[in-house]
Amino acid sequence: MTDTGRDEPSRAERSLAERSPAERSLAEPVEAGSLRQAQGAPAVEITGVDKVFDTRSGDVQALEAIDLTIAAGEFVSLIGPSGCGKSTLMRLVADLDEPSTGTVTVFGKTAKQARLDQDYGIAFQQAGLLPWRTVADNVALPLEVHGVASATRRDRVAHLLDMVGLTEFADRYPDQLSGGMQQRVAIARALAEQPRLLLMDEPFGALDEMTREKMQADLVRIAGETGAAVVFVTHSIPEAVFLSDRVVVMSPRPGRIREIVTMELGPDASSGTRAGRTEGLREERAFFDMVTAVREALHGAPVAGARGVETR
Amino acid sequence: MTDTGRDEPSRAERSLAERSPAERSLAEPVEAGSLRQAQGAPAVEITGVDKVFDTRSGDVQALEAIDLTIAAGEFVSLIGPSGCGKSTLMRLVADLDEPSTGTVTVFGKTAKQARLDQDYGIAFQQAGLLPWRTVADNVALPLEVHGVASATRRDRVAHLLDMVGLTEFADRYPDQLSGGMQQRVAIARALAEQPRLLLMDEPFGALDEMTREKMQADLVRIAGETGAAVVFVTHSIPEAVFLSDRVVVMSPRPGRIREIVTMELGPDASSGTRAGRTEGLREERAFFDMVTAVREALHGAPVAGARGVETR
Amino acid sequence: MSGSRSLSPKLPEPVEGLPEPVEGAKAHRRGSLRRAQRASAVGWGIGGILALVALWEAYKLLAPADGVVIGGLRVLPRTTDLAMPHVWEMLGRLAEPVTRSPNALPLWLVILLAALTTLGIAAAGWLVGLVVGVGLALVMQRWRLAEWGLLPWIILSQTVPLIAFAPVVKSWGSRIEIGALEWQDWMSVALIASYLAFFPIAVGALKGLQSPDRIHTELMQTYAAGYWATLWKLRAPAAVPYLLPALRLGAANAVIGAVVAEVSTGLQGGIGRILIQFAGQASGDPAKAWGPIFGAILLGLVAAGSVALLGVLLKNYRRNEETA
Amino acid sequence: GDSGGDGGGGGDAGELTPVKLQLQWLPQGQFAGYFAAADQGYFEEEGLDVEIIPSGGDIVPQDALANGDVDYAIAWVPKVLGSIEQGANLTDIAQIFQRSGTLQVSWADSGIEEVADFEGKKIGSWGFGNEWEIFAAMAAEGLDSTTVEIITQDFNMNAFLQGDIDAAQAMTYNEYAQLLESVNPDTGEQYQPEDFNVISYEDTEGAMLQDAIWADTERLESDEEYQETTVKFLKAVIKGWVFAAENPEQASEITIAAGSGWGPSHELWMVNETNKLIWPSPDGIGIIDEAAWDKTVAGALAAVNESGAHLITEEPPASAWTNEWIQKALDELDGEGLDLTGENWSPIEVELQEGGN
Amino acid sequence: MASTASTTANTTAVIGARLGASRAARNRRETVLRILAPIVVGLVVLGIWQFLVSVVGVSDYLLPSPASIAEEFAAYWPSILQASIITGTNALLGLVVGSLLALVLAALAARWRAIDLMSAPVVASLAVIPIVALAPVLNSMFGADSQFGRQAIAALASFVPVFVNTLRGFRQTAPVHRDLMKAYAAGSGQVLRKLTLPTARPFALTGIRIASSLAVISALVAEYFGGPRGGLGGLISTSAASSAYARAWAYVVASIALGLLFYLATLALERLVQPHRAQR
Ligand SMILES: Nc1ncnc2c1ncn2[C@@H]1O[C@H](COP(=O)(O)OP(=O)(O)OP(=O)(O)O)[C@@H](O)[C@H]1O
Ligand SMILES: Nc1ncnc2c1ncn2[C@@H]1O[C@H](COP(=O)(O)OP(=O)(O)OP(=O)(O)O)[C@@H](O)[C@H]1O
Ligand SMILES: Cc1ncc(C[n+]2csc(CCO)c2C)c(N)n1
Ligand SMILES: [Mg+2]
Ligand SMILES: [Mg+2]
Repeated sequence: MTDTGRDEPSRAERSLAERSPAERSLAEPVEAGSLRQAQGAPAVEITGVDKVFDTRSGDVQALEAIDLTIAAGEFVSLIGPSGCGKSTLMRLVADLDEPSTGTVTVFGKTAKQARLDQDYGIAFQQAGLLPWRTVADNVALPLEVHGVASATRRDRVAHLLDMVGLTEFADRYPDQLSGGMQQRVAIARALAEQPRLLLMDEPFGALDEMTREKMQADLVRIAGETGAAVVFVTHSIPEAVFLSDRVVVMSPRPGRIREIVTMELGPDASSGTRAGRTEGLREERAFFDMVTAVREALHGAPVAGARGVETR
Repeated sequence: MTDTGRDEPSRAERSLAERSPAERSLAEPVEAGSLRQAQGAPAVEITGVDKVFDTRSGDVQALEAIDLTIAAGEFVSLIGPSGCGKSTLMRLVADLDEPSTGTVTVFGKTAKQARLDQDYGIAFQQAGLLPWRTVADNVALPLEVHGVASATRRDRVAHLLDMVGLTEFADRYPDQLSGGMQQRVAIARALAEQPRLLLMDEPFGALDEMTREKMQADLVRIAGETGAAVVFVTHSIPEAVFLSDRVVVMSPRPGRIREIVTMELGPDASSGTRAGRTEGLREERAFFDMVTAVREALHGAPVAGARGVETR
Repeated sequence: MSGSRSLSPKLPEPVEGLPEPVEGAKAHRRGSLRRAQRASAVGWGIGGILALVALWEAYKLLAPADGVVIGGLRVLPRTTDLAMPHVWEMLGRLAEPVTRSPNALPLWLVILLAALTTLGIAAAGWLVGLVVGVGLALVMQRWRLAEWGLLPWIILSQTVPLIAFAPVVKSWGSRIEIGALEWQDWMSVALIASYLAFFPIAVGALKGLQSPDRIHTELMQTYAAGYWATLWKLRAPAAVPYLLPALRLGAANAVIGAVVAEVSTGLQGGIGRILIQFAGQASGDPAKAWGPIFGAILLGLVAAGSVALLGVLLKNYRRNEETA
Repeated sequence: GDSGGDGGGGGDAGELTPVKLQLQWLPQGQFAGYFAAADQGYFEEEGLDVEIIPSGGDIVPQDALANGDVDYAIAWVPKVLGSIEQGANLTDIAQIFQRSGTLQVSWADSGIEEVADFEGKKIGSWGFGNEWEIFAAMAAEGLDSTTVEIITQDFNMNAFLQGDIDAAQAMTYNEYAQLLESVNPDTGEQYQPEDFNVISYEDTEGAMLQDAIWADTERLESDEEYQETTVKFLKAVIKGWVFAAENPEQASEITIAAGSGWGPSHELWMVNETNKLIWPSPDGIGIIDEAAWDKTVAGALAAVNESGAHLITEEPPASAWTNEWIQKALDELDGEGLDLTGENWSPIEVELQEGGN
Repeated sequence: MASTASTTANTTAVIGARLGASRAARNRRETVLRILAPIVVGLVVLGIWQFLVSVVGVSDYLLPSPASIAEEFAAYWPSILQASIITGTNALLGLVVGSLLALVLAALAARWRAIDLMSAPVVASLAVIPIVALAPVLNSMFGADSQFGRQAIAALASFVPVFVNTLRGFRQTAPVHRDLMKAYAAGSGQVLRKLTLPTARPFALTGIRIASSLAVISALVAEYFGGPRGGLGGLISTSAASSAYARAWAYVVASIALGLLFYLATLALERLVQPHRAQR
């Protein structure tokens, strides 16, 4: 279904091919041909994926007919009600689970090969730090597992901790940190190997609004700097809007993609550089419009005009 | 810094004295007299309260010079960065902790007396249900503790469960419920004794956006129906704006009241009835304006035109 | 792509963990699946015992009579009939009469009767241990100073060899006469059994009573609930998941304590008595001595198992225990 | 202990004087006389309601008596001498066993033929005070307790049969029989007496007086009722032992009924061997032979165990024994046609069955 | 405004200082009470005991006074020390061997469900065998002339809690951590070293701590039922059999001290192996 370019295409470029009907109505007409870009494989390519869990109380169809392509360097958020299969989808990409039908490829390889090749970094909804390791040792874990020399490791960890603002806490243990700090350690750990693909499952769930906004800005910056593609699961519409190139809206039971909303955020944003995502954006008109667009996609229909003012 | 009145002044009355510049510019002139409510003591009156925690690593000044009066029937949200003392303030009102200096009165009595008299209901951030009790028994707990006759209890619980839409789940156990359902049970429990004051500490934190919005609407309705005053702690600006008559914005370390923003939400809302808070409101212009006003109050100054990350 | 499922105005309920409705056939299949799983667990368990039996016999067959001695230390046992009778001889002996006396009962019956006697004594000891243990736990939960003062001694108490004070207990007991109740020797045994039983119960109950989250104790505080209401509505139910394993351990300990105390005080009629009596006959009749040993094990398993049954009754109080 | 009729006898229990007798081990033929006295109604005839209390591993009979838990106790003289030195106030009122029944058994080919051969060997003992005869005998040979390795025996003779112990302690009436009831794996038949060297402590300087009836010294001096009860009690006991001497089979059955777990052959052996320790008793059953007493005291004074503890360090008080009451009992029984010295008694032949069952 | 702020700050500082002092005082008081309370309880009990025996005149025959126990303790100190070494060595060997076996078997049972299921009835049985039953059997099997039987009993007694706790520990690896290791494509050895063992460690240590007291008491009680003499258990019984109760209690005191020593040693081991214990 999606036919995202091989490289980071501008939002405008991708808009027609990918958008849902609702979204399309917002889009300006663009030349279809300009979308194709002949470069390396997309970061993630999901084709015809179903996932059925066989539980004690019966089968659960967690995902149905999922098709999704994420370009290298692209930032895609998954949003949808609880239980719609966001985490499941991400776990399929990470090869922590296997699709019941369909295929998942990551950078053109099987998901398993990508995992073995360490092509992605992952951060779970819970921080998932090892309680017996210090902050620094937690961040170093993936490097240790992959046999990175200890001096290199030390430098890298110091750099990462600096980035997430936890240098002073390097020798603390996870239980001595606040939830938000733990999340930041988990993010530093996910970034440790500078992956080309970042998988993040509600990583900011435990943060207060301000820290969250700071982390969002940091994430945008880091992803921009490293050129990593990001698959980002969230419950927060403003967060999805603020961060993403595209927002994938899912519907529950069975989990399907209801719509894919491409973000159109003013002159800066439309240029495709992530630098455009600064704090001021949150108070721009376009931001609220995109929030509303995603909200409507999520609710399944335009919010009725009877209530309140249509802002579109 | 704030100079909240000792008694419940109308929003309009207080507006000039308290409001931030941003807020002031939004306020429409309202007839002062029309809002006056000649009723008994205010629901909560906090005067000159400081709270210092004496921790292993030194003293923490959690609250400083807090003055706040909440009228009977008023809906007040507390918002502020993590650790600014919102929960602490609420705990002082609930008499779960004592102020280091200053006084807290609830309906004209000491906080302790109010607790003994069961003048308030409380819901914590976590649902805090007893896992060995069914949904119905959890809701009945406060009634049981206070020796309400079992027939009365049954009726009341049935009514409450109906109100939160969980009648079918009366005999389920908490672990058989989703997080959102658990939260609703906790809210039903908080309402069980029809308190004149509801204390809610981030009660919707665990909910996904959609469930959260539904619960917000329910809470507005219920508080309106029972005429209860509500003190509501949240991290979400839209939530605070949607729910409140006034939003108390706090600054951290030491926790102080930075500003009190009175909500002005279109013709319906300004009439003072909560019925005006419907889903449509979220997409009104005035709503976004109030969100921006609170955001600015939270960030301490009008958000600068210059981009960059707010780190405070 | 969108709207295969129309969104009702009501929100979709996230009801994970709820048993979802399944068709009868499927439910049936799953039910029998679980039953099959349980059966296979039992099967494996029996397999484990059979493996032990096979190991016993194979070792007896293959190893030298004097065992395996390395550097003067015998690291593997002797295989003589005195040390390791054949399994079939141990089992076969159970069916034979206990002695050649004309009216002798079969060995298994003697063991069963003795085991029942001991079970009764152990149950009494367990009850005393329950009362004392829970009482101590309540006191320690109520007053922290009591916890600090008592808990170290409660832990130390278990390093006192209980046979050291068996005579004291029996002697002091024999002087007690409260109204119609005259102290019986079995009561001394029960009391000693309770000494072993109370320990895990006190520790477990204390942990359990202290287990409620702050959110729950504060909830009770907001209800202005007093000590007893909090105890009854919150602490006691919260203690159940901690108390149950403690009670199970207590039951096993009560049986061990009762058996040792029977030996120690010379009480007649219980399994401890025939344990030493038949051990005394083991030179001439090695298989016979194993009967009461199996009896004692069975007794302990039954005692612990009955308490586990108690856990089934209280299953609603252990909802957040893992099923593992 | 449902032997001897417990106190709940309803109406007639009121007329009977309740008496508690503490044994020093489980019910077995060693105590056949007491069980016979109960079974044959001799105690009742004397107006007594006697409760016979067996003992377990850790109940020390003389301590139960010293604490006032019971009225009389059966115990070995050397053990009680130790207790007396620790402050117990007890009197030996009847020396039922005239001889020591303790043996030290070794394999026939072991070369251990006398106490002097113990040196450097592994010597078994049950502990619990049963080791003093060994130490006393060794002391008489000039050996101290550190020249041997003392191994605590458990309830059976396996340690000896399997060679862990060079010479095992055995009572003639019990453990020695256990050996003869065991199957010799080489022959497939029961062991024979020829397979063993047997040293009897009775033949050594270590011999000590064993089963005696002990009473509370103070009560004996001041409590007339107790004095009367004592005589009645001793009379019934004597009759019981006389019964056992004359009817060993019946006595053995009574003991089995009283809760001994042994089979008939072993029980009969035990009664018969016990009788050998009692009879003949030239001065009358229970009369304490002063020479034997003095020999026991001398042995007790000489014995030092491996932790350096002495059993006793000074002579026991004169109150430690008296023939006054047993003599009275014997006198009162005189003329009832009972053989009180066992002059006509002779042991029977008992064939031990395999396994002791 | 500025002056108000500084006044507030001053007040805060003053209040803070006062509260700070009070907290430090509270802390100190708590530490002192924690140490003092058990000592006071012990002394009170001893006092009452001594009072009953020496003033009220309860017979000190079976229950000697603390003073006479102390006297005997001093008089038999060399023998007590030697006996403690014998029993302590048995207990230590049993504890070490039993714990090691339990750790290995728990690892196997965690890895192969069949082993877990097959060992379940055997372990459950081991947990309920009284030492009285086991001792004569082990003496027959391994010889009554060696300390092996006692060591084996201490080992079996230690085995059960260590096995049960460790097995539980091996099962505690959080799904999120397992996912993490899988995401890192970590090999099974790495998973074992980096995740499974550290997760199980606190559970194993708890098991060993429970086992430490059990090992001592079991090694000691086993001496009652045969084997070489010279340990604390044998001397307690010998002393009691000759009515030397003060001496018996002196040996009992030594056995309590030995149990305490083992307990504290395992606590220290826990600190050593696990310097940081996460609060849960
Ligand atoms: N291992 C599993 N076994 C059985 N069912 C599962 C499993 N994992 C997920 N499910 C089911 O699959 C569906 C999708 O779950 P998933 O965790 O992907 O939802 P989600 O969108 O991440 O929800 P949330 O926002 O609450 O995290 C749910 O109905 C869930 O119950
Ligand atoms: N019991 C306590 N002991 C010591 N310090 C405390 C205690 N409770 C709160 N604090 C401190 O007081 C300050 C205010 O805490 P509080 O929990 O009220 O913050 P909050 O605004 O509710 O934060 P959040 O949004 O994270 O819930 C924090 O710095 C906190 O560390
Ligand atoms: C625990 C214990 N075990 C064995 C014996 C040995 N035993 C059996 S009969 C007998 C003769 C004395 O009556 C002896 C010494 C004991 N006394 N206590
Ligand atoms: Mg999820
Ligand atoms: Mg809070």
